[in-house]
Amino acid sequence: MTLTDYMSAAPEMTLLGLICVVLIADLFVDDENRVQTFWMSIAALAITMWTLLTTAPAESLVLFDGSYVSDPLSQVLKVTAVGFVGIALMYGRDYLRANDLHKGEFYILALFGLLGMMIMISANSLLTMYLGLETLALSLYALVAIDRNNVTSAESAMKYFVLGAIASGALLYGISWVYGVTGTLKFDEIAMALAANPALNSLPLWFGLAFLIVGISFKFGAVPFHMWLPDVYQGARTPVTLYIASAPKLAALAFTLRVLTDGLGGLHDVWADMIMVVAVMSLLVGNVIAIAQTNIKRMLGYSTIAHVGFILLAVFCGNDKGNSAALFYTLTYIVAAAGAFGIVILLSRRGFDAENLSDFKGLNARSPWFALMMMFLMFSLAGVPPFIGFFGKLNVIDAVLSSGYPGLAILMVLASVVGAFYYLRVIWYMYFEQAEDMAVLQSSADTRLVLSLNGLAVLALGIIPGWLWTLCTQIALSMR
Amino acid sequence: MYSYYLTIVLAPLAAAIVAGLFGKQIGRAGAHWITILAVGLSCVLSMFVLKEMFWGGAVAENIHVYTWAVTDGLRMEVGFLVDRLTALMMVVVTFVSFSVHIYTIGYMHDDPGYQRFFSYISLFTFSMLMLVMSNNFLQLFFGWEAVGLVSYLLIGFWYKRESAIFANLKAFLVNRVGDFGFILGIAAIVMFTGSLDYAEVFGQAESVAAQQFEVFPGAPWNAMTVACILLFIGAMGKSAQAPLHVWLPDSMEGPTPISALIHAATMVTAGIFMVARMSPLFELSETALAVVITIGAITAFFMGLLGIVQNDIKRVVAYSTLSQLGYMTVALGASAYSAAIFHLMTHAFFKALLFLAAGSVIIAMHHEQDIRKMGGLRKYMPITYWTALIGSLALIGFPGLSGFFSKDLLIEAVKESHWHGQGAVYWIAYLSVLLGVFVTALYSFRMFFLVFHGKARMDKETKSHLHETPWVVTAPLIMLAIPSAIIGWITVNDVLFNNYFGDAIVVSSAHDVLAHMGESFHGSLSLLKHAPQTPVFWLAAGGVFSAWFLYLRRPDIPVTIKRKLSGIYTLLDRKYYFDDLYIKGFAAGGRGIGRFLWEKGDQLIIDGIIVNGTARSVGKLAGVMRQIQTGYLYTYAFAMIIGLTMLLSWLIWFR
Amino acid sequence: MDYSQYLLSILVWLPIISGIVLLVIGDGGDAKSSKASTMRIIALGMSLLTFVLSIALYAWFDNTETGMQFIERFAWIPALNAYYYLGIDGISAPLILLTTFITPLVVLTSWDVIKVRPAQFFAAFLILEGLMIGVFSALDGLLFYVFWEAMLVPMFLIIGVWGGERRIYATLKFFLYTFLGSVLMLVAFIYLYGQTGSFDMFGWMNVTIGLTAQKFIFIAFLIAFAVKVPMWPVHTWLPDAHVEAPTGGSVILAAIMLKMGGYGFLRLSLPMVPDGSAYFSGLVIAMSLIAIVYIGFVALMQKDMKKLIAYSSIAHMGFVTLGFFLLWSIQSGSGAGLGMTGGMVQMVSHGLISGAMFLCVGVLYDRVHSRKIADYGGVANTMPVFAAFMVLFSMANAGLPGTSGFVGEFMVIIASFKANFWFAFLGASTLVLGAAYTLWMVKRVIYGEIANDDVAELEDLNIREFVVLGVLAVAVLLIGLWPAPLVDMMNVTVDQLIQQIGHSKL
Amino acid sequence: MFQAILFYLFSAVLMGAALGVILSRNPVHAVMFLVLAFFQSAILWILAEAEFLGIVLVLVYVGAVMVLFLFVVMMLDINVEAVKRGLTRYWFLGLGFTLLMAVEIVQLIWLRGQDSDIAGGFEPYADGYSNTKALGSVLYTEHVYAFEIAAVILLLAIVAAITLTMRKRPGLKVQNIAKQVAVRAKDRLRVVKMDAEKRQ
Amino acid sequence: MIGLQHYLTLSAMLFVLSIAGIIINRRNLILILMCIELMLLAVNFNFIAFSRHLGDDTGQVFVFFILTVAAAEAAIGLAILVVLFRNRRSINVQELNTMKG
Repeated sequence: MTLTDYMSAAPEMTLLGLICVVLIADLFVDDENRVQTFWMSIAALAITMWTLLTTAPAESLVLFDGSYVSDPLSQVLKVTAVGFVGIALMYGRDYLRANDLHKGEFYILALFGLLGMMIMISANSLLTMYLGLETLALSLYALVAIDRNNVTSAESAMKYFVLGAIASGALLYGISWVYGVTGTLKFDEIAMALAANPALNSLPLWFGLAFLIVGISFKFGAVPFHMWLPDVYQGARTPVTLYIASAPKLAALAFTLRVLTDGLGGLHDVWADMIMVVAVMSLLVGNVIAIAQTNIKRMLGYSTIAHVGFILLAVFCGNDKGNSAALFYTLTYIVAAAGAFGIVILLSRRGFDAENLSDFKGLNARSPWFALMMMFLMFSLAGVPPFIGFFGKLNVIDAVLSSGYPGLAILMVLASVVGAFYYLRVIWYMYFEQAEDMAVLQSSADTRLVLSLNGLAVLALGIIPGWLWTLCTQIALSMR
Repeated sequence: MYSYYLTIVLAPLAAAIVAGLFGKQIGRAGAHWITILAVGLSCVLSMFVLKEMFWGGAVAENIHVYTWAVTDGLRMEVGFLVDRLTALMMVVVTFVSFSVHIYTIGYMHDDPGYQRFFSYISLFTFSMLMLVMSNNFLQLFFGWEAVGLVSYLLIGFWYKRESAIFANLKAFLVNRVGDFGFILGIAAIVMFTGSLDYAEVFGQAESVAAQQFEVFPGAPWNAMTVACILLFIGAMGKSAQAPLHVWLPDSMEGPTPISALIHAATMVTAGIFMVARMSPLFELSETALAVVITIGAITAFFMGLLGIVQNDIKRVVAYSTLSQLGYMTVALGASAYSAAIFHLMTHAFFKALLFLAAGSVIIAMHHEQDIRKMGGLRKYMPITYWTALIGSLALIGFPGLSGFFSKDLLIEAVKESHWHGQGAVYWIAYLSVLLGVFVTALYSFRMFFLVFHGKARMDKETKSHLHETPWVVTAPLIMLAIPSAIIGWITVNDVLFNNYFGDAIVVSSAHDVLAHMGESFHGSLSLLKHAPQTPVFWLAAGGVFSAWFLYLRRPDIPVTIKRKLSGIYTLLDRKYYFDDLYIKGFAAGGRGIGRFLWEKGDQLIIDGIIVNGTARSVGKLAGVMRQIQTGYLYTYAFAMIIGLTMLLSWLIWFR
Repeated sequence: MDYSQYLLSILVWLPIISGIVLLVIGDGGDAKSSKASTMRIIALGMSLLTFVLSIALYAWFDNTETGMQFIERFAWIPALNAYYYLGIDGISAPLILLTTFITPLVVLTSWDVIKVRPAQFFAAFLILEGLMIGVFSALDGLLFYVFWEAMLVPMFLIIGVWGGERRIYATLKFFLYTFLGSVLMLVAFIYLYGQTGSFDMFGWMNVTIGLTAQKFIFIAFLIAFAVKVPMWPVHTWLPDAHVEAPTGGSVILAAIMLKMGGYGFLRLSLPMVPDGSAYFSGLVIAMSLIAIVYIGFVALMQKDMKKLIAYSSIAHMGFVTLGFFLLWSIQSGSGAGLGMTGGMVQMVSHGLISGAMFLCVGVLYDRVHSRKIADYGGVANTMPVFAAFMVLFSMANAGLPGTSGFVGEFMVIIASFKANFWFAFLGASTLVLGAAYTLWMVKRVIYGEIANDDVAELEDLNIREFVVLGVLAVAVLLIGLWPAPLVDMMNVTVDQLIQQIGHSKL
Repeated sequence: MFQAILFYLFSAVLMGAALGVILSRNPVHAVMFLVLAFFQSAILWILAEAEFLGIVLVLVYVGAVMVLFLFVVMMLDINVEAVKRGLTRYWFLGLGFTLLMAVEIVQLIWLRGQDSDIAGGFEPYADGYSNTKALGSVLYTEHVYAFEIAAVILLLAIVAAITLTMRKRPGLKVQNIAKQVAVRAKDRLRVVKMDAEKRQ
Repeated sequence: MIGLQHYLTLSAMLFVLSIAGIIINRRNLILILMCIELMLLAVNFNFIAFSRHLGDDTGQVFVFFILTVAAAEAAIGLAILVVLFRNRRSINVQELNTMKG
């Protein structure tokens, strides 16, 4: 163990240190000035980001006796995660302030969650992965329940907690089998063991794999392990939902790729079938049930399930193209998802959550600009060009087709047609209906700016998606 | 000559545009002056062209004006083919049109749509000239449809009248049925010859006739027969041959001048002209000729019968027109194209005359058209009376008048056309035209006597105002009466027997009845002398006598006949139920099909079941599937366990 | 420096950027404000400028060139081997001209009719115009698809925001129908991309594809384009969309957006999967003929003028697809080119005529606020000038020679006779049916006694409406009387295309 | 053999205790059953020569976690009688699926597992081997990263638990540290200048 | 000889029992939390058995961490439970369905 080990893990350590600083500093901030905690958190994120960018290793590094890996994939995912946590805090600030929820704990927990994500992203062993996952999950449970006086929050937190615990139980059970069969927890060693001894590729390991897939599916919210997701999206306060809906998907993706590709890549033909079933069910269930929703958060929850279907179908391919597509899709998806929840927050005010679809009625009359932004985001989610969501779908379909599954490709596009309906419904409410209340949107200028940039980003990225595409391809190639 | 032709065609067009677009600016007088001058110019130039053709030794010209489009090797052009047939038609068209223009000044004097009317009839003149002067099928079709359009506009000229706008729609649609066949015929021509140009098509006629074509798989027909029958369907529409005749009587809803111009003299003869023009093609298909002659014969006789029971002055003339068109068609079918054209020409004059006379009467009667309410007009309207008499006599073929020559020789030609065999076709044709003479005389003079003779049956008010119509009305009557009377005498020899048409009309030697007749033809005078020896003369005379006896001497007899033969009378009165068939059968049937397809096909099956049904099913599915999300924690856990168990089961048992 | 090099890009982006400017500046939510009228003037000016530039396009267009002209090619997404690749030939050029010609008219039509958020309305139209030109000029599959889909967005809003009573149903139906069609096309595109490694359409044309794959690709294309055309039986979105759209929307929809389908057949289906097209040509012809006859009957029974015209659009577009797919039915000799050119001419002409018909209905609707035939009667009494236009366009709609409506139908009927007598027979039935439904409507709306007080109070066309209809009337007559300039543009390309289709790709 | 008897005995008790946990109606009883289960487990682990973990289980789990459970049960004071019959409507289905899963896992272990090397007993440790020492030696070296994360998780748990459960009771008087720190002299002391009053 | 298979079987049965407990229980949430503890216990059995079988200490280290995390998890779970109870005055699983569909 050398100093370079620690240096390379500097982002995590920096973040942890800063969390402690914020935690203590927050004690000296009173409720009226809580915004200082916000700025401190943002500063912490900025410093973490700076550390990330400056200490980026030139090549893949495996540290801490194989517990930690730093590679291009982790670098990109971490940068994105830090950025989106920042955006989530930004969007949530005004809402929290207006609803008497502006507590330092929110920021602390959010930062802890980020730390968990970063640990997951950089995990090179199942142990680290598990610990990172728990760090993230525990932060999320607490965040969901953070509004202590809110019945639905508590209820959804409870559901989330119990199901999450079951999932991690199943995951652990699976890990134990993988460990038992291969004798190691580290992904690279697992892969080597499999390569060295093909006899390991047998039922006991598959069993472990099945349990791992339960864990992965749960984290992503894939059918039939998705049941928590709509309730949590709906029950949590909107900034928390935004938080859950964005950055943790990156961690889930890292989890998936590390386990399935890095570790158990040799079992592709076993897990591919399982992933495919789960993904196809997610596509169908997510898109269909979303149609029946009236609560926009819940609707976006189901839409997330559908998008997860796409991501998993990309993973299903199990090749560079598929991994690249999964990465691309996830990155682009969370841009749109964060923006969409940002608009939901923007529409809310004290004592009023713009949770129902009908709250979007006549938004074009109230704020043409943000109606336009929301339209961009919805079309991006629906996969209509020139918005970036289209290229995500294009990438996945390309991967699936080149793997030789035209039927799946057709199923995907048909599902996205069904999905288009509920996104269109949001636009329909915004543009085609009369406003029911004409309250002026309240939010600070900086939030508006970021939100606008977010909305424009889905368009700008859609017009020039090339660099991101190249980036994802390179990362996928570097994963071997 | 090229600039002459262009002027002839474009002058009426220019006038029409000016009168139509700037009618308000140039005023009523401006409108009629400009159009009359333009059409007059065309008329004079046309006569000049005819003169050059006839006496000046001008040869037929095939002139390219501009290329409409060229694609895929098919040249579509606009051009003129001016030969003797064309020249004759041009004169007929422009002359009648000119007369009608003048007449219109009087007839439409009080109408608010005065300028519009002049614009339309000038436009019509242009269209008709384009039709007759065309050197290719495309332009022919253009003119064909353009005259149809103007006819549509003019029948519905008084667009407030429900009956008028019904009639114009009907006219257009029935014509379209004919055009349906016509355009298929053109398509067939293009398919077989690869060209639209007359000269090229005719040049390849022989090779086409040698081809077979399967309309129904497994039943090869002669290609020429197919093409000719399809083309003739077009002629049936335009020239109102049964069963596509139903529009013509209704078209009398339009102002009388256009009844004269369009629905008697020119447009309706377009079909006759077209078949004559296509004689190089028709000659090669006896089947097609048999069809033509049969259709013509049926029209000639049965439409004439309807004239007897009509009471509307214009409708009587209209049915007479139908019948005469039938005559011309029969002549075409008998390969006596020249006879058909000759009859077309004479008919144009005397039928226009009759219509204008009828119009004159209508003006005098303050737009009363029922002949039962007229009578004794002779003394009030002498000019109208005498001109109408000339027209009627010409129509029935009174020896010496133009109709005599054309009709007598036409019937003679049919009689001679033995190459149709001694079968049904020949006898239907011959008997129809022969008996038709009697019928023609009967209805013509029934109308004539009822209008001009006997006692006046109109109300006092009208009677007190009766007087001769102004000179703008009577002048055209006189203008037309002159050729009606003498044109036959002058031209019969040249047109029919002296190979006047030259190459314009091609008749195969086996069919050439006129040539056969020409051997025994010794001039107009001798024909006149032999007139009383023909059945035609006596049939006509019998018709006139019957009319005199039945309607002037014993008006009670027709009433009795009507009662005794109520079945036949009803049949005639309802026009053989053709209107019912079309309106209640085809039109209502079409609407029924439309409603069925719309309501059951589009709304129920496609939209209801497939489109909205899918949407509804997905919605329902969503409703059902969301039930799974019960909200209960143990259900959620259960779902996870089911998923896990399924994965395990699949691994252990199915993999 | 040859400026024509960037002409296509200018044509695509000028309207889009103008639209964005309009959107950003906005009208302050008040249609009567001076800001709103400035926006109108900008919209008109920009669309006119685009039109003027497109005339330059016409002027510089070389009728004898067999390949693409005005080519622009820049790397766009290198990772995907996708290019910003524009170019036109004789198939796309007339349609671009049609687009630039119609748009100013639409702007003019909607001048003060749109009371709600006019800036957004005009912005949507300008953006739509740019995207449509983009579709017609894109030579890169991905770029094509992006333009193709993006086009749905403004149209979705135009119908949904400014439409009629059931606009939401209509616009959702429109969007989902067309979206469904195009996503399948996307799958086909990606498949082709997988085969060639690029989105270059010429690469797609030259790559070898097995018959089974060709069949699937053709089906995918067919669904996409048939929905757009629309062909029976996927046509039911059109009447709804047309009826509910504002007049301008109906015009654009009928005049240009429907042409996308036909254009797609020519640009993609036929050259890329010739064997698949050959295999299914009978099906397409059957669908086209059903469209012509079936829809003709359905149109007869419509009670709503816009619906009637919408159905007549479907029937007329049946000629387009009929003409395109005759190629394999024609046993010998020429004729395929005639059918194809005829289909193309029919597209342009239908764009003018149906656009004009919708404008006519719009003129009435603006005054009476009803599209029901039964609410009118005797309009000619109070609006003689309008009646003249309406009759003219109706005649053109019925395919009267001398109007543009005739040209394409004539060519297609002649070509289809070469293929099969019964094709021509069923096709030509439009002569009767088309006249029947159009003129019956004219009879009930235009002619007759003044039917009610609304009609009695009608005012005749104002100058703006007169100009719009007049310009269209001139265009309709011009093409009808002298289609040679239009046809000459297409000839070389069509010949080239038929050669291309002639090569089997198996 | 003796080991086997012990194993089966303790296992049986463990299973019984587990059944007791999921079936007992009173939560306090359930906690007690759970404690029993943990004890049995600890014994079984020690039987497998994992002494350190056996001890930790008793200390950490029984000593801390179970007490926490009991504490919460008591605190919430749930009315046991109010809780109705404790099975879901489709309990048999749930049971069926879990049974199926059990069968599958056992089938894997006993039947399909025969051919792999998982059959057979444990290798006994060498003499002088200290389980605790062995674990201790890797915990801070090889697994230091994980160890740090575990620390973070504990910190997180503290923060989270406090965030969720600590609430200000009305009427509870506490010092506001932030306010006290932020106080300034001028907030406490007000210098009032007054004009001299005139003598009356 | 008592060995891997026996421990694994025991673990499997514990695991399945805990799952059954979660699914069929509709009484109160505390029981569910306890079932989760049981489940983790089962996992621990697995790890220890494998660790012993492989002669590799990593498995036991993992158990160590699982115990730590489980404690933290229990703390947070109970905290949420308390919050829920304060709001609802009930921890009945049956009443926990305000969000569904």
